This record gives sequence, structure tokens and C-alpha cells, in this order.
Amino acid sequence: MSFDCSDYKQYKRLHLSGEVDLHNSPDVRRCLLDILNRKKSVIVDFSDLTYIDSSGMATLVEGLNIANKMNLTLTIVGAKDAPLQVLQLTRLNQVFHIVESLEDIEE
Amino acid sequence: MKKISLELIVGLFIVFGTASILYLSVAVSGLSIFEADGYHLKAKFENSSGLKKGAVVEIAGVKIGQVESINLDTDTQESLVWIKVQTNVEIQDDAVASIRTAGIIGDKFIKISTGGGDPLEDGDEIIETEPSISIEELISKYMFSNES
Amino acid sequence: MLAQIERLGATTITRFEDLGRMGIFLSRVFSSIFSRPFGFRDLLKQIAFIGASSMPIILLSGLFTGMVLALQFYAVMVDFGAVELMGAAVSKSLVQELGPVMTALMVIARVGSATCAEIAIMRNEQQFDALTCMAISPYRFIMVPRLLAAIISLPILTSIYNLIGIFGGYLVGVYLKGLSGMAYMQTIENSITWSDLKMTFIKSIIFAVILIWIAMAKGFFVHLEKGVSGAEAVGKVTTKAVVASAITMLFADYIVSSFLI
Amino acid sequence: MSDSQALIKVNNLSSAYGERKVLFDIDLEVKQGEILVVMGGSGSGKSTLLRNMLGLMMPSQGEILFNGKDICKVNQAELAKLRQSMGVAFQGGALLSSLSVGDNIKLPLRQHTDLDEKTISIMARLKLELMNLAEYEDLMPSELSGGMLKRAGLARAVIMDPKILFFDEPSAGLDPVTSVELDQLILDLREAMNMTIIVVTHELESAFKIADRIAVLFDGKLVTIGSVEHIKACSDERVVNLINRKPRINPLDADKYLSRLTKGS
Repeated sequence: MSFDCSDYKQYKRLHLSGEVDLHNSPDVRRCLLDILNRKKSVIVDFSDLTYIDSSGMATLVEGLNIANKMNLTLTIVGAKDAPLQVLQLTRLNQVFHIVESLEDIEE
Repeated sequence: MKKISLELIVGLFIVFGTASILYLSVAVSGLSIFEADGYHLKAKFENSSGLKKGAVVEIAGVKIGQVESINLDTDTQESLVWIKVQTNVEIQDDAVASIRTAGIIGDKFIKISTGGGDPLEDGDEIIETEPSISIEELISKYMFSNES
Repeated sequence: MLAQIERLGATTITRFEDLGRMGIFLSRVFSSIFSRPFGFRDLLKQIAFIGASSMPIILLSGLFTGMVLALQFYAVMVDFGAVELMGAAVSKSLVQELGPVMTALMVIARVGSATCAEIAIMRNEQQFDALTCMAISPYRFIMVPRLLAAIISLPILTSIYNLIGIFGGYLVGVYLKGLSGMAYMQTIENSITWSDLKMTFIKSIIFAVILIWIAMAKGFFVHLEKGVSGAEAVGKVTTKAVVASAITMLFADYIVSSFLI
Repeated sequence: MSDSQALIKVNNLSSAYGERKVLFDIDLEVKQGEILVVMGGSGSGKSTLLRNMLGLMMPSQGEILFNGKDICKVNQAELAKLRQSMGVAFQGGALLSSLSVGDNIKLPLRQHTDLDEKTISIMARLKLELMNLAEYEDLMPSELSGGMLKRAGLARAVIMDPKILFFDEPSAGLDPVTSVELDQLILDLREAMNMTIIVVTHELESAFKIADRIAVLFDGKLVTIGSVEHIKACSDERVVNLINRKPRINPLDADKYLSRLTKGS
């Protein structure tokens, strides 16, 4: 698993690739909370993500909650396959703002 | 609320329990954690049978110290008893130390009858002593006097 | 005749097997004490249950034991003119013998039975299987907090029992029989030695291990009970645990006393 | 599912309680992502097979391989690691009676991971939501009904997102609606998480609905194993009886019957 953080328009883009599981979700969490603490809206890029477990999902839920409180946004981009199915199974697809590709994000 | 009460209960229990353990060991059994102030005197007895380490030393029925050690003085074949006396109590060089018994079958203790001479200092010896009183003497005492 | 001998042999073997199983159980519990993570909250819960909640019964029984002791010693000692020594007599019997033994009996009745039944029900409901399948050792997770809580609680309860018993003796001796309070306390101070206190502690710790061990092990092996199952088996092992721990405790009391007196 | 490599292999397994043998030479394989249903009447040895596969009971003979490792032979540390990738939902839930439902579900995470308490709490709630148990988090197990306990047990079993899920009697004692929901949930879990699921049951309907393959046990022997169609088409008398729910008929010997009834008098 690897993740990197870059700027995209006025957002911060958190790009996850590979598998997010119990062992590396704390790293993702630290990075996500750090971005939100700096009052930046986040785009979580799922396009290269092959698997995300519930600890990863829980991390994103926590992030979304913080973002909403601070009037920021957390958007998931390019979810497909297994990660998308996990979102659907837990019905989190109705909670997160999910778009298909980066171009769909409004300014 | 529930969480606080669990810690509180256990905390109280342990504090209360430790206090009673301390009380048992310090107050009841007379063990002192901090060495009480005092000075040491020695006395030689012809016979100290029944006297134990920690036994009470008293003047006029008041506890003023305790027995520290009991050994045999190999020169004189007498019993060498070291006692510790509270600092504020003066014992004179002509005082008499005698070993007595509380009741008929009670514990032995050392009774000191004070004199009028110069005060003794740490390490001095009480010269005049009376040994343990034998049971026969005790009975005769009971029969002929009302002193208890 | 031959059949009877055979049966006797079989029962003996079963008994030895039971004992061996319980021994292995205890050694596993002890060797799990230092494995991580340590359940500190569980330990607190168990101290609250074994120790703190036993206070009322300990205070009451200690008080009455002390009072009865004082009455009886008075009746005997008054004939010898030795009533001044009542404090010594009451405190010596409490600290050396009655304190640890009575406290342990009270805790067996209150905690031993409850622990045995609880663990037996956990076994019946497959809770230990579930723990094992979650890679959580039942010894570390369930047994160790109970063992440690018993080892911590019993000496404390015993001390409280001793003190309250001495106080009970004081009440009877001083207020009922007119002894001097000073004399009562003075003889206690003279007669109780460090080795008496050591005895109280050693006994209470040994009793703690015995009672919690037997309660836990009997409950843990409820499924091996022959001819009974379910609720009936829970009842049966609980009774067995109470009887066995009381007897083992008294036996150990004799052994320890004969070594330490 | 396209991956046809066997995740679990049971070779020549026999098991016994003391002298009484209950399993005889069982051979079976479970593939990655497959749902295998083990079926049989009561006393057929299906629970014993499950206990053996979980390492709760030592087989008297044979081996059980997970990814090629025999669970009877691996050391404690490896066994613990293996078990963290397995989830087990027991028949009655087997929740610890001293912990609340929420704490029960969080237990494996608290014991085995260093995750933040906030993450753990959200993870537990996600699973509770999945099982329709959201409002029961703070209740004690004794306050729940049998069906809820079973679902809470399942929530705990999947809290670590295991690769393999064992489920003992999912629909026993449940009302039909809950039972259907639970079947759907098993299918969803496989779909979303690619779990390998082994279900032990005696319920025909649910077995036919969820199973990729069904193994039928009878008196401790594996009668047949195969797809639902294979089982439905199977001509073995024992399987047919099981499917058609025919009572067992023992041929009656009138004299022996009479002597059995009047034995001892």
C-alpha cells in the first residue's frame, strides 16, 4: 500500500493505491486528520485502490465527520470493484459524496 | 458515572485495607517503622527466664521503653539485657531493675524502681537487678500481701 | 468383588486425572500472568467484586467472631484470674487462625461459588471457544484478573477481619465485662509479634490461590462432568467447588500452621 | 471465485470423543471465495467437523490445512496469526456475558490492533448497522433475544474483516424473515469482501440459497459433496431422505421390539 498527498485546484488530493488494511490505516488516518487540521477540503482518490477494509472505511467516516463540522468537504473519487462494493454493503455510498473522476469535481 | 464508581470503590477498598494492615503492624503489634528516639542501657540479671525481646520496661506501671536484646554474658555467666529507654525519661545510677510477671501466667516485663543518684547515659549499666521471680515466690507473695 | 476393585481403580484413576488437569490449569494461569496485553480494568472489576463487595459480610462476621471469642475466653480465664490477658487471647486466635480461615470461608461462600458458576456458564455458552477462536487466551483474559484480584483482596479482607474482631472483643471485654481498655490493648501489643502477622498474610495469600483456583478450574472443566450437562452440571460443579475449596483450604491451614508455629 | 486454488483442505480426517468415533475419513476442499455448506441431521458429526477445523478439538487422525499449513502442527504464535484471519460465529452468539454488546464486538480489535479508539468505535458501529443492531450497542448480552445474539456474534466474527468465516447454524431458532436477511448478508459479505465462508446448518432452504457447494454428512461419514444441482440430483438414499425430510425408518423386528419394551421386567 502507498499513499501520497498533492494539491488539486483548491483541494488536497489523497491518492490511495494498493490495499488499505488494519496495519496501514493508522498512517492514512494521520495524514487525513493532518490535512483537515490545516482547513483544507479533501479528495480521496480511490482509482488505484484494490481493497479497503473496515478500519480504512472507519477512518474515512471519521474524516467526513470532522470535515462536515468544519464546513469542509470530503469527496471520494473513482471508487470501483471491491472498494465500491464495500461502500455499497455498508450503505456508506449514501453518506459520502462520490464522483467518478477528478473532472467531475466543481471548483 | 458507572466508571468513576468502580475506581472509587476499589480505591477506597485498597486505602481502607492498607490502613488496617498498617494499623495492625504498627499500632497493635508495637512495631515501629520509624525508630523512636531513646537511649540504651544494659543490665545483668542472674536469671532472665521468660523475658522476651520487645518486652515492656516500665516505671510505676507506665511503659517507658522495651527490651532490645537478651544475651549471655560469657564472663559472668549472667544474662545481659539491653533496654531502650525514651529520651525524656531519666534513670539514676542507683535505680533497681527487676523482672516481673503480669498476673500469674502473664508476660514478663522489667520494672524499674527509680533512685536519687546521677542520671545514667547511653551505654551505661543499671547495676542493681532482681532476677525473674519464681512461681513459688509469686504464690507466697499472693498469699501474704495484697500487692498485685 | 473383582468388579468392585476394578471400579475402585477406575475411580482412583479418574481422580488423579482430575487433579492433574487442575494442576495444569493452575500452571497455565500462572504462566499467563505476564503475557500482554494486561487487562487492568478487568482486574479492578474483580477487586471490586472479590474485595470491596465482601466488606459487609467480613465486617459483620469479624465483629461477631471477636465478641464470641471474648465471651468464651472470659468464661474460661476468669477461673484462673487471667482475664487481663483477654486481649492477647482474642487477638492471637484471630490473627493466627480465625482471621485467615473465616475470611477465606466467607469469600468461598460469596465469591468462589459465584465465580465457579459464572465460568461454568461461560463454558456452556461456548464463550471460551469463542475467545480461543479470536486468538485471545482465556487464561490470560478471564483467569489472571481473578487470580490476582483474589491475591490482592484476601490479605486486605483478612486484616480488616482481624481488626474488627479485636474491636468486637474490646466491646465485650471492656463494656460488658468491665476490663480496663488500656490493659486489653497493652496485652495485644505485647503478644502479637511480627511472625503472627506474617502468618496471617502467608495464610491469606495461600487460601486466596486455593479458593479461586478450585472455583475457576471446576467451572472451566464443567463439560467434562460425567452424566450431567447444562444447568444441572453448573449446579453440581459449584457445590463441588465450594466443598473442595473449603476442605483443601483447611488442610492447607493445618500444614502452614505446623510449619510456622 | 475464478481462483480455483484450495484455501482449506481436510485430508482423511477422523475424530473421536474418547472411545466414541464420530467422524470417519473426511476429505474435502474449500476454494477461495467459495461458500461451502456442511449439512446433516443432528448427530451427523457436522459440529465435530467444525470444532476440528477451528482447532478446538484434536483429530485422532488426518490433517487440516489452511493455505498449506496444518493447524494441528503449527506453533502457538502462528496459530494465533491464523486465527486472526478467521472469524467464527457461534450458534448462540457466544458473547462474553460480562461485556456490553459494543465491547464484545470491539474486543478482537482492542486485543490485537493498535487502532485509535475512535476508529475502533466507528468500525464496531459499521458492523452493528450491517446487522441491524445499531441501537443495542450499550446493552448487555443478557438483554438480547436469541436472534440478536446470533447477529451480534456474526458482527464480532467479521470485525477484523477475516478471510475465512465459519458460521454455525445461522438460521436455527430464527424467524423466517431474519433468517432470509441473514442469508442475504452472507451472500453480500462474500460479494463485497471476497470472504470464504463455511456454514454448518441443517436448514435446507437456506443451504440451497447460499451454497456454492454442499457437503452432506451422515453418521460421521461424508456422503457426497457438490453443487446444489448435484445434491438435488443425487440418488443416494440418505441424501434423498434428507432433502425430502423423510423420517428415518428402521426395519422392525416384532420380537426384538417387544423384548426392548419389556426389558428388565
